[in-house]
Amino acid sequence: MKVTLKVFRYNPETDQRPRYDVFHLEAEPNDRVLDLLEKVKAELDGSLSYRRSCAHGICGSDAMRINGRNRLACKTLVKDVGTTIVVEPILGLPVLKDLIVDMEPFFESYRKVMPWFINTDPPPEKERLQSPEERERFDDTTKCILCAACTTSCPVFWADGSYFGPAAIVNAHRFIFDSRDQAAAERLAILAQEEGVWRCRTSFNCTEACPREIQITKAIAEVKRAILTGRLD
Amino acid sequence: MAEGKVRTVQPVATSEARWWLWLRITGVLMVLFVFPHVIIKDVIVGVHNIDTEYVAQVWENVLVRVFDFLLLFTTFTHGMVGLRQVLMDFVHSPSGRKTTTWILAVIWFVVTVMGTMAIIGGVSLQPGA
Amino acid sequence: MSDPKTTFTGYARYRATGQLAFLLHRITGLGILLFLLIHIVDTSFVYFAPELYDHAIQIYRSLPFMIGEIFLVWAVFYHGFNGLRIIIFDLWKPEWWEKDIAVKSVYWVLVLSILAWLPAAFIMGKAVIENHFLGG
Amino acid sequence: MQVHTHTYDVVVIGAGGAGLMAALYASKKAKTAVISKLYPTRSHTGAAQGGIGAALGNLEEDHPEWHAFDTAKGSDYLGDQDAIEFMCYQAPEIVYELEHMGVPFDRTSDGRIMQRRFGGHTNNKTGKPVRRACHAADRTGHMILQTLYQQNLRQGTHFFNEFYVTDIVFHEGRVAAVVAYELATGDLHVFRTKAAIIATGGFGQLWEVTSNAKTLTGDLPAVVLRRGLPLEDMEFFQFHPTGIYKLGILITEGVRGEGGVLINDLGERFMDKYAPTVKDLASRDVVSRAIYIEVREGRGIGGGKYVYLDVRPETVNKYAALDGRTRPDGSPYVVTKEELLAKLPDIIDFCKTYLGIDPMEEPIPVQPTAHYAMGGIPTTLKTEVIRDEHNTVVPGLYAAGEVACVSVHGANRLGTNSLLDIVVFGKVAGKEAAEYAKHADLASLPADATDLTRDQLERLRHGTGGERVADIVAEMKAVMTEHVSVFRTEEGLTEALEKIRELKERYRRVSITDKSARYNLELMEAWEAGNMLDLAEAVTLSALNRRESRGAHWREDYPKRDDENWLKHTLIWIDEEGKHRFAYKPVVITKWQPKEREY
Ligand SMILES: Cc1cc2nc3c(=O)[nH]c(=O)nc-3n(C[C@H](O)[C@H](O)[C@H](O)COP(=O)(O)OP(=O)(O)OC[C@H]3O[C@@H](n4cnc5c(N)ncnc54)[C@H](O)[C@@H]3O)c2cc1C
Ligand code: HEM
Ligand code: SF4
Ligand code: F3S
Ligand code: FES
Repeated sequence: MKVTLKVFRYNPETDQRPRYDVFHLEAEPNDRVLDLLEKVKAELDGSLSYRRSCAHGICGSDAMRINGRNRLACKTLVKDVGTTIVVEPILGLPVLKDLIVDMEPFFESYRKVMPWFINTDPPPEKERLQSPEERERFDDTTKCILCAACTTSCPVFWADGSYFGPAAIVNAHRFIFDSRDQAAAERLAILAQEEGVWRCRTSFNCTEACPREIQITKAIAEVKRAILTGRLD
Repeated sequence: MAEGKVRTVQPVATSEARWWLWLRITGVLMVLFVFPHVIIKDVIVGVHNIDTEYVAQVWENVLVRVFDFLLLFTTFTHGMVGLRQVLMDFVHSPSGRKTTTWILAVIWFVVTVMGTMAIIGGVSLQPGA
Repeated sequence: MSDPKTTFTGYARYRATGQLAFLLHRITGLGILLFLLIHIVDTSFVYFAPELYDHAIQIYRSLPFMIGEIFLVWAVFYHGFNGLRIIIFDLWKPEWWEKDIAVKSVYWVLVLSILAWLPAAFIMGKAVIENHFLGG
Repeated sequence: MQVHTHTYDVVVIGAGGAGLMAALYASKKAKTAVISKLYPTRSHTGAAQGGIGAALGNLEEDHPEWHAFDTAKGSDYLGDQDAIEFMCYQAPEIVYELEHMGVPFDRTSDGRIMQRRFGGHTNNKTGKPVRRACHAADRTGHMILQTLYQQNLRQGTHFFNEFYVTDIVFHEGRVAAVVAYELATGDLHVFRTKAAIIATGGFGQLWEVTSNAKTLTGDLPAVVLRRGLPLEDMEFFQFHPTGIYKLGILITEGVRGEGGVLINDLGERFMDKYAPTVKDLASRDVVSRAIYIEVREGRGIGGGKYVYLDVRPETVNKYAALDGRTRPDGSPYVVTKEELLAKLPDIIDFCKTYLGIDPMEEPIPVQPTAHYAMGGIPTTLKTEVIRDEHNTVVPGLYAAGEVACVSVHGANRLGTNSLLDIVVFGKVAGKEAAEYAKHADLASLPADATDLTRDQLERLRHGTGGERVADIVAEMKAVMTEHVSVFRTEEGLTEALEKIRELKERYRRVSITDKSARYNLELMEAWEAGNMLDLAEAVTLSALNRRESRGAHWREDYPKRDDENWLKHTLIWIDEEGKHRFAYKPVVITKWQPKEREY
């Protein structure tokens, strides 16, 4: 089938302002949008720039706006988006070149929620015990690949770049509800601040965008509840 | 594995949390006031049947005045807190946020007091008296 | 890059169901607030300046205002129902913030608000016609 | 190109599991920088699904010694047994260490780390599969990678992300500096350092169908080769039996561990024939060859190039009953759909996304996929890189993880042993390098430190020959897939070699369109292509050289293992003119004399 691929282009070294390039390609319904970009890069315009690595949705490199919605290019098939495909960079982070955005503000928020396991008791000789139910409690939020699809789909984040954003909250949630971790109180205190969970207006774009199908808004709601009640169940 | 015991921490109360909760508390309360008010005034009675006389007549019942006060208080507080939430998305500096909050508070106060005075004072027949 | 331009680009061009609910909630909330502000002030005229009150009511009786009022009623219904949805999910049922349920609930609220509004719109529409076109 | 200079005690190249583990240990004692061409969490360690091997014995009897034997046997006796024993005896401790760092392993009902079966791991008394793979759903690698990155953040390790290491500079045989290209600016950075640890993973991109990321192009092995150092055992590259048809995306062995079976066009479970005891859980080389033979003999599905992997609950239960498989408590093994869904969520998601099929309702079309480099940069047991067959070390240079060859995997790696390898030897590398840096001084920096990199990049940037990188890479992949994969012959390999050399020639005439400094990915991809060509040549030459069949290296013209002549490691050097040289290193044998492998 024939597809029309319209791609956002911007090279700060040569362009005054962004433009859209249009490519007409032959594609299979099962092709990934990433395959189309690779084809353009290989055959039509080598200067098209975007990040990618694993090509099967597990590294989180290629989050972009495809037909107006954040997705991973490697996890989106042509048949799912139709024959006219518009590809643009994710919103809310500075565009550096074509589809490449500056990820630093995103990782900065991530680092702020202490996304690391903390347990200061001397470790036992073997594993710390945890029941399957306790393990299941935070399973969903362990799936995050830090692709930023969620945070850059969030209307609050577009307006307020200092809002920690859903990805940071998801990663805090992963530790707050881990029965082995001891720093839940500190993390909740951080998230209770001005740019924390209370900025979330349950807009839900994040959950719809997450390529790992993490129930992000639910996780945020659980964190809100934990802050108000102090209960970590 | 701590069988059956819920892990707990000290709850953290911040002002942002209180704004958030307040929107929800007033939200629930307003259901009692806003829907009846809108349905009665806008739908059943209609603007063509409302004038000073009508107001004077319904306010003869003190309960209506109490109702209207609660209506005024909950909706306007809710609305102003809501507006603050919206503005906080766009105003980022700590000083800007503080100023915005204060301006809203002043508007809130003035308007609420005006409304309350009207409800208490009722329809005055001598203008300005 | 968080700035008003990005934000409004996002509001206008991003495609998602949740955002639809969010935008409608925000617009209706602000719309109602604007009306409420005016409404409190003009109602207080009954005490401060009764003659102005009747003048204000006169304005409300004009055609554009009456039509606007019909939409205002929808806005209240929508904002109220959606607000209740948010409150219930947030305070009692966080587990309903799950993709299937939450996305469906957005549509439910839309449908409900329209259903509740239709009879009201009908009655108010009738008033518009009677007062403006039939010269009642 | 502007040049920036930095000074460190230890520089870690690569931020996958191996690099991050090394960094965690090195940065405790020495001023350490981690340079990675990807953001750390995007490293391919995150793709590892099935589990990490350790004889914890949480569900049934198991011993590190059994693990070591299985590994030695799996390696077709080419693995160095001192290294194998070291790794397998370290395994339980390091898995506990990971758990203490926060890795959320799945749990048994009594709260301990959950384990599952995996190909080649057996109870040495009965020969039956044993539960040895510790797992976190089917995203074990993801969890390990995230946890290690997080612990590094906690510790304040210095990261240089999206920096491509293009060269290592030596002074009088010692490491003097690491040269890197910064993607964001196009600037060059010279990291003067006492020690460097190479941890850049594999190079599966040499083949068309691969489970490896597009960025796994073997840059550092190529750099090392260019700097006159040898590579070891390059002929041994593992093809994983179950990649999604055409895409190569991996379907973990865990699927067969949970009871999935391979089925041919006749509806037969054909692994019965090839490995009567462990059947579908035979080691990877055996299963990949079995699939190739089925396909070649016309029993691929519909005569095509693939077979089915069937994990529908009915099928699993049917064959589990036939095999007399039981649960740890002795009850018969019966699975439900829900159980499988919980254990294999990502796999099911892959199938739905890319094939549009639900593996609970339909079988999955699979074919072997290029997966893992057993060979690589030769090191000692202490991860020191060596320059010759006498184990002469290169002072200050270390390598760990998939890029290195210690060698624990020999001719064929067992599943779950790579995650183990990267953390065990990553840790050793981190400690050793920091220790070395404590006593060493900074080597002086040669004046021409950035020359080679500049040369390469400028040539590519200004090339006018009109050759397209994408064409060259595509042709290389095609010939590697055709002749240098599961089955090999003298004829095919020779043809491949000629083709690769022709491509190398054409590569000199490459031109690119993007001339900008910032985020010039076209330039870097062209540079990576050069590395792949060098490695393709090394792999093909090594494969041509080894006239026997062993593990993953199967020569149809020499179908027997030949311990007399070939129980040894290959080292290959290729010089600037493309002339190559081989030398050999004996295999270390401690306990287990080579035997015929049976599963
Ligand atoms: C799909 C899949 C499933 C697997 N499943 C399992 C399993 O279940 N169990 C198991 O034990 N093993 C498994 N493996 C194997 C195992 O995951 C890998 O061998 C292992 O993760 C390699 O780790 P590493 O740290 O050596 O390299 P990687 O994780 O690949 O990291 C390489 C790093 O090097 C960096 N790098 C590369 N080139 C450069 C350069 N030029 N300059 C700077 N940085 C550079 C990259 O940015 C990256 O950070 C699997 C592999 C795959 C592909
Ligand atoms: C009928 C009952 C009402 C209910 C149940 C209700 C509920 C809510 C809730 C729960 C929120 C918070 C949304 C969030 O945090 O995500 C909210 C926000 C808001 N409400 Fe209401 N509300 C009601 C009536 C009103 C009225 C009458 C006004 C106008 C005066 C109003 C104005 C606003 C505004 C401006 C916001 C902020 C919107 C935003 O942040 O985008 N609401 N409402
Ligand atoms: S939560 Fe989902 S969308 Fe957000 S960064 Fe993680 S994987 Fe991406
Ligand atoms: S999109 Fe944003 S507003 Fe909340 S629910 Fe998600 S974080
Ligand atoms: S390329 Fe890795 S997620 Fe798409």
